[in-house]
Amino acid sequence: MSAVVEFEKVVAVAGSFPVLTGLDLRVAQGEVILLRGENGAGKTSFLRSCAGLISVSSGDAHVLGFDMRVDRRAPRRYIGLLGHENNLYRDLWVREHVEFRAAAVGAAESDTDAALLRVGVPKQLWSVPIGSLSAGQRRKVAIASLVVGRPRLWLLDEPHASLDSESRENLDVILAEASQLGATIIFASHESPPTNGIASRVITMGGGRVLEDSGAS
Amino acid sequence: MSAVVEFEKVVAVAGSFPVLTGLDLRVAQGEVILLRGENGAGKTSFLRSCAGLISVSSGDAHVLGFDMRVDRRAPRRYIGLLGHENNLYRDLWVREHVEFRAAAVGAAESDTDAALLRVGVPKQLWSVPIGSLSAGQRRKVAIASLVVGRPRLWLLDEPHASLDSESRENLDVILAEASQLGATIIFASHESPPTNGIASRVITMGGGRVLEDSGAS
Amino acid sequence: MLAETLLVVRKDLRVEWRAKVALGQVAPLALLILVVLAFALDANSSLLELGAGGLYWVAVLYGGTLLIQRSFDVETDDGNMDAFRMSAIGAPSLFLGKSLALFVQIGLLELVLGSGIALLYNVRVTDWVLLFVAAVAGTVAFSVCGVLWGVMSAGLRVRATLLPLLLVPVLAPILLAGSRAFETALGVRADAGWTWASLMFVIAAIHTAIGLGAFGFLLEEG
Amino acid sequence: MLAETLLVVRKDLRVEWRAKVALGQVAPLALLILVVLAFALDANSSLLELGAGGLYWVAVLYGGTLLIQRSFDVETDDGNMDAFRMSAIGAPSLFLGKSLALFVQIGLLELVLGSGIALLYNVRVTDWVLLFVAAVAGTVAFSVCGVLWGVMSAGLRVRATLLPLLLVPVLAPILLAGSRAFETALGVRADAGWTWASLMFVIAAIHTAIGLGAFGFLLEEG
Amino acid sequence: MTSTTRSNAKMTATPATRVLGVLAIAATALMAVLGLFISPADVIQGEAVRMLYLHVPSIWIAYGAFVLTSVSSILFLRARKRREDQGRHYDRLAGSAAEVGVVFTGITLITGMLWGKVTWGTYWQWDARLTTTILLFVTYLGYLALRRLPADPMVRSQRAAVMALISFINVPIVHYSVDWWRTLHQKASLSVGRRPEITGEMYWTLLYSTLAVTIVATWLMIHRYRVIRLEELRDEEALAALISSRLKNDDGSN
Ligand code: HEM
Ligand SMILES: Nc1ncnc2c1ncn2[C@@H]1O[C@H](COP(=O)(O)OP(=O)(O)OP(=O)(O)O)[C@@H](O)[C@H]1O
Ligand SMILES: Nc1ncnc2c1ncn2[C@@H]1O[C@H](COP(=O)(O)OP(=O)(O)OP(=O)(O)O)[C@@H](O)[C@H]1O
Ligand SMILES: [Mg+2]
Ligand SMILES: [Mg+2]
Repeated sequence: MSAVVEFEKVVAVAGSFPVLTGLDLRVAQGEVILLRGENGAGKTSFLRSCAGLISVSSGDAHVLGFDMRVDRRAPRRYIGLLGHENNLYRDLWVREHVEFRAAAVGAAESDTDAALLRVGVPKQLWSVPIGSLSAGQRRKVAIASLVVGRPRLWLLDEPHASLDSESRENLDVILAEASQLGATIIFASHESPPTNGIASRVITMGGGRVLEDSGAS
Repeated sequence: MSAVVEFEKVVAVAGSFPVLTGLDLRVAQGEVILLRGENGAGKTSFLRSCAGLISVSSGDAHVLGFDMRVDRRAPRRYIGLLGHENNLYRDLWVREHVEFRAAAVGAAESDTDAALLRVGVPKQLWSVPIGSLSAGQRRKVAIASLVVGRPRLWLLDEPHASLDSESRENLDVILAEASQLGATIIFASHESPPTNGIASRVITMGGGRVLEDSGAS
Repeated sequence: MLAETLLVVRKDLRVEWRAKVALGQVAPLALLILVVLAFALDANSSLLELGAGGLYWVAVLYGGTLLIQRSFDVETDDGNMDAFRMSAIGAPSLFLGKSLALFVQIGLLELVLGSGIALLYNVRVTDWVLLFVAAVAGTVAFSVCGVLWGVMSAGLRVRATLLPLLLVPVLAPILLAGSRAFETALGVRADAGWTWASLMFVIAAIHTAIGLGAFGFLLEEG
Repeated sequence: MLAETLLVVRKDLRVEWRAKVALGQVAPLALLILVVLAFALDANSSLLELGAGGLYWVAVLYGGTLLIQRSFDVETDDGNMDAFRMSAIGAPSLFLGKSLALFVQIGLLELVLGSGIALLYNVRVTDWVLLFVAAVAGTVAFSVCGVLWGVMSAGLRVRATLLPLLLVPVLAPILLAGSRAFETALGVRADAGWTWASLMFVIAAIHTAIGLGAFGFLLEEG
Repeated sequence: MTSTTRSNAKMTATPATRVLGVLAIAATALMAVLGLFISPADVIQGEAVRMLYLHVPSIWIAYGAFVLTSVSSILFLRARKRREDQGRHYDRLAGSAAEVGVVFTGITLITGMLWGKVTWGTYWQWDARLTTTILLFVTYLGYLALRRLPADPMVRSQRAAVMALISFINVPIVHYSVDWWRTLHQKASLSVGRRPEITGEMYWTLLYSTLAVTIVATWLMIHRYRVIRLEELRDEEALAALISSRLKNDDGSN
C-alpha cells in the first residue's frame, strides 16, 4: 500500500506558537484513522496541515505523493476537509450549496440529490436558506458537500458533533463505504467511551506530536 | 418544589416557521434535565425561548416565576446560557474575558481564577487571545464564563461538544454540584449511548414538542 | 449604574486596545479619504478652504460609520449578541457604556483628522471655542445615534451594508449642522454657528433619551 | 476554465440575488452619499456641475468598497475561506469569477448612480462614447483590484476596516483617472479624457495579469 | 381576534368608508375645478402657481401623517410595556400613516420638481428645503423598509416604533429649513403667529385643497390599515396550518 500521508518530524507554527512539534506519521491508503487527544493536543492543526492550510516550517511532509513543502495547493483537489466550522454559504439554499460544491469538482447534478439523501437531509429542507437550519442540519449539509466530491483523502474534525444518533451511525456507514472504495479517512473525535467503531487505527496526540499509535508498524 | 420553567402550549415562531408547536413542560427547581431529539427537533429553540431570546407567540410561559409574555428580559440575570456558539470576544485574553463576565454579574475578581481552574483552563492560557485557542479550549472558556455567574437556571446546548473526555467528566461534576446547591439545569446532548449520567430526567423532543418524558408526573 | 457603564467602556476600549482598529486602521483611512476627496475635487485650493468644514465631517461620517460597525461586529461575532442580550448589566448602562467608548474612539479619530485637515487644506481657525464645542456636540450625537442604530441592525443579516444605509440619513443632519458650525468657526461664513452647535446638542439629547428608554427592547431579536 | 469561471460567477450572483445587498442596500446608500456630499459642499450648484464627475467616482468608490467587502464576507463567514482555499476550482478561475461577479454588481451600482447624478446634479454629457468607455474601464479596474485585495485581507482579522485601508490607495488612481475622463465627457474640461480612460485600462490589465498569475499564492493564509 | 371582527376584516371597505371614498372623489374633483379654473393666476408665477394647491397640502398631510405615526408609536410602546403582545393596532396605524406620509412627500417632491422646472429652470437645486425634504423622504423609506425586514413581528414593531420617533426629528428641520438656511425656496407663507402672505381666492383654494387632500389621505390610511390587518390574519392562518402540518409529521423531523 502506498502512503497517503507521510509526515516526518513535522513542525508547524501558528502565530509564534508551535502547534505541531515534530510529528511523525505514515498513513497508508484505505486506512480509517481516529485521532484522539486532549483539547489543544494539535488534532485540528494536524488535519489542517494535511490539507496544506498550515505551512510546514520544518520536517518532511508528503500528502498523496505531493511534497507539501514544494506545493501545498497540489493535493487539495483530492482532499475533502470538514473543520470545526461548516463552511457554508448561509444565504444559499441547501440544494444550491451542495450543487455548487458538486459542480466545483465536476460531479454530475444528480450526485447532489444522491448525496443529500445519503446524508439524510430531508427533501423539505432542500430549498430552505442554510442560515435558518439547526446546528445538526447544517452539519449534515456540510457533510453532503463533502460526500459529493468523492475525495481520496477525508479529513474530518469532529464530524459527529451536533449530529443526532441516527445520523452518527449513518455517517459511520458512509465513511466505512468510502474506505472500502479505497479512500483514506482521518477523523478527530472526542466521543466517549472510545467507540473505535469504524476506525482501523487509533492515534493519540498530545503537545503537537503523536503519543500513542494503535497500529504502529 | 416551585416550578422554574412552566410552559403551557407554547408556540414560538422563527421567520415564518413554527419552531415550537405547543410545548408543555414543567421543570421543578433542582432538576437536571437532558434534552434529546433529532436534529431540528426544537431543542435549541426551547432553550432560547427559556432565556427569552425567542418570543412566545401563543401559550403561557413562565421562567423563574416571571411571565415571559410580559417581560422576557426579567429572568435573564438569573440564567446562564451556553449555545452552540461560544459567545466569546476573540480579541480579549482568556482571563480578561471571564473577568468581564464576572464583573457583569457582580462576582468578585477571585471568582474568575477559581472558575477558570475549576473548568480546567490551564494557567498558561490565561493571557492568550481567545482567537488563537483550540475549539475545546474555547468551549471551556465559555463554560468558565458561565460558572462564574452562579446562575439559578443553566441552559446548555450540547455543552460537551468538542470537550475532551476528561473535561466532559469534569463538566458533569460541575453540573452535579450546581444542582446540589439548588440550581436547575437543562442541557441538550446527542451523546450516544444515552449516558443519562447526571440527568434526573430525560425529555425527548420532536417537531417542536415534547414526545417523551421520563419523569412525567 | 455608573460602575456597570464603566465596565462596558473598559471592555470596549480593551478590545480596541488589543485589536488597534480605530487608531491603526480607521484613522489612516479617514486621512486617505481626505486626500481622495481633494483629488476628486481637483485640488482647487480655494474650494478646499471653503469646503474644509464640510469635508471634515464627511470624513468623520465615513470613519465613524466604520467604528460603529466595528463596535457591533465585536458584539455579534461568535454569536456574542446572545451574551449581550443575556447580560446582567442593565440596558441603559450597556447603551451609555458603548456610546462612551465610541465617543472616545471617534474623538481620537477627529483629533487625527483635524490635524490632517489643518495640514492639508491650509485652514485658519477664527473661533476655537465654537470649533471645540461643535466637535464635541457632533461626536456625542454620532456616538449615541451609532449605538442606537448599531443595536437595531445587530440581529439582522448583512449588517455590513444595512447599518450605513440606516445610519447615513440619521447622521446627515448632524453632518449638515457640523459643517455649518465649522464654517463659522473657520471664518468662511458669518452664519450663526452657535445655533448649529446647539442643534447638534438637541439631536444628541433626543437620541440619548430614546436610547436610555428604549435600548432594552431594541436589543431583542425575536 | 471558462466553465469554472462561470460557476463562480453564478454562485456569487445567486448569493447576491438571495440577499439583495447590492441593489437593495448599497445602491440606495450610494445615492444618499451623493445627497450628503452635495450638501456638505453647500449646494453651490456650479461647483456640483464641475465636480459631478469626481463625486460620481467618490460614490462608486464608497459603494464599490462595500460590495467588495461583502463579496469576501460571503467567503469568510462560517470558516468558508477554508473551503475557498480547498476548492478544486483553479485559482485563475476563482479570480476571474469573483471579478466578473463584482463587475456586474458594481456596474449595476453605477447605472443607479449615473441616473441619480444626471437627475440631481443637472449634468450634460458631451461625449457619450468616452463616458461609457471610461465607466467600463473604471469598473473593470475596481473589480479586479477589489478581488486581489479582498483575498489578501481575507485571512486577517478585522477585515471590515483593514480592507478599505488597503483598497483606497490602490483605487485612488482609478478614481482620479475616472474623474478626469468623466470631466472631459461632461464637457467641463478640455483635457485628454481618452488618455485617462486608457490609463484605467492599463491599471486594470496589470491587476488582471497579477491576479491570474498570483491568485494562487495570495489565497494562502499561513 | 373574535370571529365577528375576523369576518368583517375580510373586506377592506365598509359602508362608512364607501361614503368617504365617494366624498374623496367629489372633493378632488371640486379641488381640480377650483385650483385649475376659479383661482387666479399669480402675478409673478403665472399659471404655474396652480401647482401650489397640490404641492403644499400634500406636504402638510405628510407632516400630519408623520405626527400620527409618532403618536401611535408612543402609544404602542406604552401598551407593550404592560404586556408584550399588546398595542398591535397602534403599530398598524403607525405603519399605514407612514405609508401615506411617504406617498404625499413623494407628491410634494414631484410637484416641486415640475414647478422648479417652470420657475427656476431646473428640476433640482441644492437648496436646504429640497435637500431636507429628500432626506425626510429617504428616512421614512428606511422606516418602511425596516417594517418589511423578516424578523419577529413584535421585535420589528418595537424597532420600527423607535425609528419612527427618531425619524420625526426631520420634520421640524424641513419646516424650519427656509428660516435656518438661506434658500431659494419660498418662505413659509402660512405659519403660526404670522400673517398669511397670500390672500383671497388663492388662500381659500389652498385651504379647501387641504381639506380635500385630507379626505383622500384618510381614506387611503383606513384602507391601508385594513390591508395590513388582513395580511396579519393571513400570516396567522398560514402559521396555524404550518403548526398542524408539523404536528402531523409525528416522526418529529419537521
Ligand atoms: C423638488 C422641489 C421642491 C420641494 C422638495 C419642496 C418642498 C416643500 C415643502 C417641504 C414645503 C412645506 C414647507 C412647510 O410648510 O413646512 C413646501 C412649501 C411650499 N413650496 Fe415647495 N418644494 C419644492 C419646489 C418648490 C417650487 C419650485 C416652488 C415655487 C417656486 C415651491 C413653492 C412652495 C410654496 C409657495 C410653499 C408654501 C410655503 C408655505 O406656506 O410654507 N416649492 N415645499
Ligand atoms: N497564535 C497562537 N498563539 C498561541 N497558541 C496558539 C496559537 N495558535 C494555536 N495555539 C495553540 O495551539 C494549540 C492548537 O491546538 P489544535 O487546535 O490543533 O487542538 P485540537 O487538538 O484540535 O484541540 P480541540 O480538541 O480543542 O479541537 C492550542 O493549544 C492553542 O492554544
Ligand atoms: N426561518 C426558518 N425557516 C424555516 N425553518 C426554520 C427557520 N428557523 C428554524 N427553522 C427550523 O426549525 C427547526 C429548529 O430547530 P432547532 O434549532 O431548535 O433544532 P435542534 O433540536 O436544536 O436541532 P440540532 O440538534 O440540530 O441542534 C429546524 O428544523 C430548522 O430547520
Ligand atoms: Mg480541534
Ligand atoms: Mg440545536
